[in-house]
Amino acid sequence: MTLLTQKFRLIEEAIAAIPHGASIMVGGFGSPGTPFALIDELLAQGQRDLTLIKNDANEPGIGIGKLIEAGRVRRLVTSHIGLNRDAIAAMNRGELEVELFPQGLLAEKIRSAGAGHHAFITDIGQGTEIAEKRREIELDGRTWGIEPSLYADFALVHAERADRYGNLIYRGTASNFNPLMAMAAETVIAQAYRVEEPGSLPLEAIHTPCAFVSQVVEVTPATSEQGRRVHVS
Amino acid sequence: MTLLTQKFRLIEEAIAAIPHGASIMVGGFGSPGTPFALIDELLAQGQRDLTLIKNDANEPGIGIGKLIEAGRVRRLVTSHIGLNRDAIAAMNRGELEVELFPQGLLAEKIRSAGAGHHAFITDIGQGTEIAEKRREIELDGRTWGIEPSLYADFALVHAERADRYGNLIYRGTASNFNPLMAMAAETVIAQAYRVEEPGSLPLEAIHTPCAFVSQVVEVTPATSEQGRRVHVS
Amino acid sequence: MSADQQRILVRAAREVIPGQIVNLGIGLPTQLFHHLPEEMEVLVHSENGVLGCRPRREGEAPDWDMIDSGGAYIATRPGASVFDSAMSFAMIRRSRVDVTFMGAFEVDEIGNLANWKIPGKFSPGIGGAMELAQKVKRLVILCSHNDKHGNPKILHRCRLPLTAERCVSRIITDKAVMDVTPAGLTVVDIAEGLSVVELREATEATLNIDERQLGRF
Amino acid sequence: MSADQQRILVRAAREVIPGQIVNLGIGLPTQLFHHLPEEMEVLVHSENGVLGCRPRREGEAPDWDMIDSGGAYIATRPGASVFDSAMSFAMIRRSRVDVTFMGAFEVDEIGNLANWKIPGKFSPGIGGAMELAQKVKRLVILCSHNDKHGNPKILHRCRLPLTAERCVSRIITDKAVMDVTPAGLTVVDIAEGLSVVELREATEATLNIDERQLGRF
Repeated sequence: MTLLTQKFRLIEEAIAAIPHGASIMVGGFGSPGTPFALIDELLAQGQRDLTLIKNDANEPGIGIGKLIEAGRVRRLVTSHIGLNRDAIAAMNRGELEVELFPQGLLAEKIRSAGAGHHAFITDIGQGTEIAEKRREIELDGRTWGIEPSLYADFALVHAERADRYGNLIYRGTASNFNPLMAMAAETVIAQAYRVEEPGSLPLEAIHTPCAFVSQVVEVTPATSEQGRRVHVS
Repeated sequence: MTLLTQKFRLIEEAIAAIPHGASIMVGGFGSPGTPFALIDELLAQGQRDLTLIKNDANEPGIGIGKLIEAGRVRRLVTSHIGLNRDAIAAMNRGELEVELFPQGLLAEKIRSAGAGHHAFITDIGQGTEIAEKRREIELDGRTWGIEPSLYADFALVHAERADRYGNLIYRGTASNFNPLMAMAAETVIAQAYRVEEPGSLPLEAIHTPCAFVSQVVEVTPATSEQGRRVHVS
Repeated sequence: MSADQQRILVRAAREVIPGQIVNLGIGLPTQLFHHLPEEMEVLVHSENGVLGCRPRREGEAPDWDMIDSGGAYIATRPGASVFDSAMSFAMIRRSRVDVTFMGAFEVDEIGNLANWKIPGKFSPGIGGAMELAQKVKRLVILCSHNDKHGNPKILHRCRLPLTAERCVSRIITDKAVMDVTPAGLTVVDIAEGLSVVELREATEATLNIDERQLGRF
Repeated sequence: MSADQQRILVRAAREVIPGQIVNLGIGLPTQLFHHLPEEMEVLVHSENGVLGCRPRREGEAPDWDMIDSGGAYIATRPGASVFDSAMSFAMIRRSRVDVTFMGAFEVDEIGNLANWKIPGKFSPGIGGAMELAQKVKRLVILCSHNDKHGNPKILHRCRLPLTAERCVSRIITDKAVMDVTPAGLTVVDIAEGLSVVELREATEATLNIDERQLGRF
């Protein structure tokens, strides 16, 4: 693990650690919590054959939508790609391998990795197609599904505030998968709107303790343009 | 589940819902986070044959130490009772049944219940006595232990601040098992030093969302006397 | 919005009791948001990680960090909280959501629900529907009684891949309000101006109807 | 505190690198707290739910909500955080603690550790030792070389119930600093004034000793 004193990095340097073929968890549910700057840097650096793990595929031309469009994603583990017609088209053309999980199971598979478990045992999805794809176990007179933990080489997460040790605070619904992925990946790269000195974040308000975070980069707040593209009902 | 509008209660009324023989999770690690007022009310009301689930047994004459001393606890599921010689003596006399788990597994068994899982699969304790007591499973070429979720009828938790819907904020190391137990028990009774109007707690600072909490009672801050009795090295 | 959809929403709003925690699925159920008075003490849960959301008021600036699971910018009401996806689904799996409203492709007599996949045609993912359907205390389906070709959506048995088995409590369509009971589907209310014969014709499922007890909506 | 204990602590403090996350077990390891300079950027983890604790300064009032896992009132340093027990042990099981110091009843040649139970005599519980021992990146044992009856604690094989198998990296006693290697125990440092023969006599385990490389402490 990176020493506390060596986590504050330039974005180029942080992303350069990611090799071709890496598995990468990406925070965010829709736009909130999506680490747009880290994704853009990944796009610029050219890593390919990526496996991405993200709740959704963002939207065409936004976030990981750009990586999918550029043909850089080999496999996407996700819960829903309904807002990204390009991703659906790539999936249907066989250019993008998509593995779908119910959203709460996806979250828990990541959390299970983050907690250091090998798997968890659930009744979610029993009686549906989901159950056909997984190993089952008889326990206490019922049949349950076994859901293995989902690890990744890297996680890209977005926080509102951070300190240079890597403590993170999320805002609003931008939390979503970020704290789970921060625990589950081997190397965790966090972007934050503000990276402050240790001691400036209130103890009880820290959502992700710095022990889980490998590198912190400071980014400019996303323009409203990125937000505005999200569907408004 | 209790309606949001009906959660703010008198302590007598909240505790009166607990029957003899109930299983009760009790928050706290040492003194911080121990719901002293709720425990004292339980002592006063006389419920017996209780199963308690708590990280530790507090100390003689403090917290659940009082319930053990009064012979009201049939069974204690815990991680460590080393600071309570009375509990050790009661265990050795066969008057108190004690089930011990490694602390992190105890936390996760409760969290697993709180997340609605049936069990989780772990390598913690493999190669030790712990593994001899539990069911194992072969997965991915290794032998793992299966740890069933740990539920309870009631949880007694302590928070620093609450609102009358039951949103909770913990302080310092008083968090510990409280948020986990609040998710795992069927009925959750929370004590807080301040019970405020909805809207007064910052959104991102709420540790336990009100959906998990059944009843909230307001209590006077614990005297330093209770704190001072904790061992100081 | 059509008059039929409006009728469904007005009827659905009567299902919510002050003090409850409510989840609104994507599509028509989301619109129910606008039928819950702001002063009513109800917390709307959205599975992306917020409890206590409300629609933005006219002219209220969007907060880019606050959306619901459908991607709409929302605001919050007093008593709200935000949390991560694990916490959000723990709430669902522990049945801490009192009532969920959801759309449907198909519902059947024993309360099976299909609303996530049409093999070969539509499979954008599962989202949170599976957990919500399986674990919520009370699942109310809001959907048109028939599809756009006039085919019944209230079936004897679902033919599409299931979202969850035996999960539906009540179905509210433009034609009827039906409860899933051990004896099958029981009609509670029938739409104004519709006859029992017309309702049965528009439905594949067998309907239990006691005309003396039938409400109108 | 005895001179032997003091010697162990002074030697142990050299194991900590600025920027690390460190866990201190109950008993002697907790005292290491006082050997880490406050200006050193090290975060001490305590498994009851705090990262970044420090001893209270003289005259500093205790905060009743802030203890370490041994029950002592502690304070925090800049960069500290508090969290629940699940998060605290996730950190441990994910090996995010760089080094843990722990006491021992017995340690053996292959790095097995026994420090939680003496059947029939002592079994107050397990606490957090099992997860810490099994999962921490580097486990350093601080203990007396022999028990109060003079019996060796550094054994060929542990006889007491294990805390974890093959978990120990280094052992620091009043007599020696020993590393667990694939070839068994290798002595790194030997106490000032102690001969290799005396060390071997006080030890049940086979010790690999290269006198040319041996340090003193």
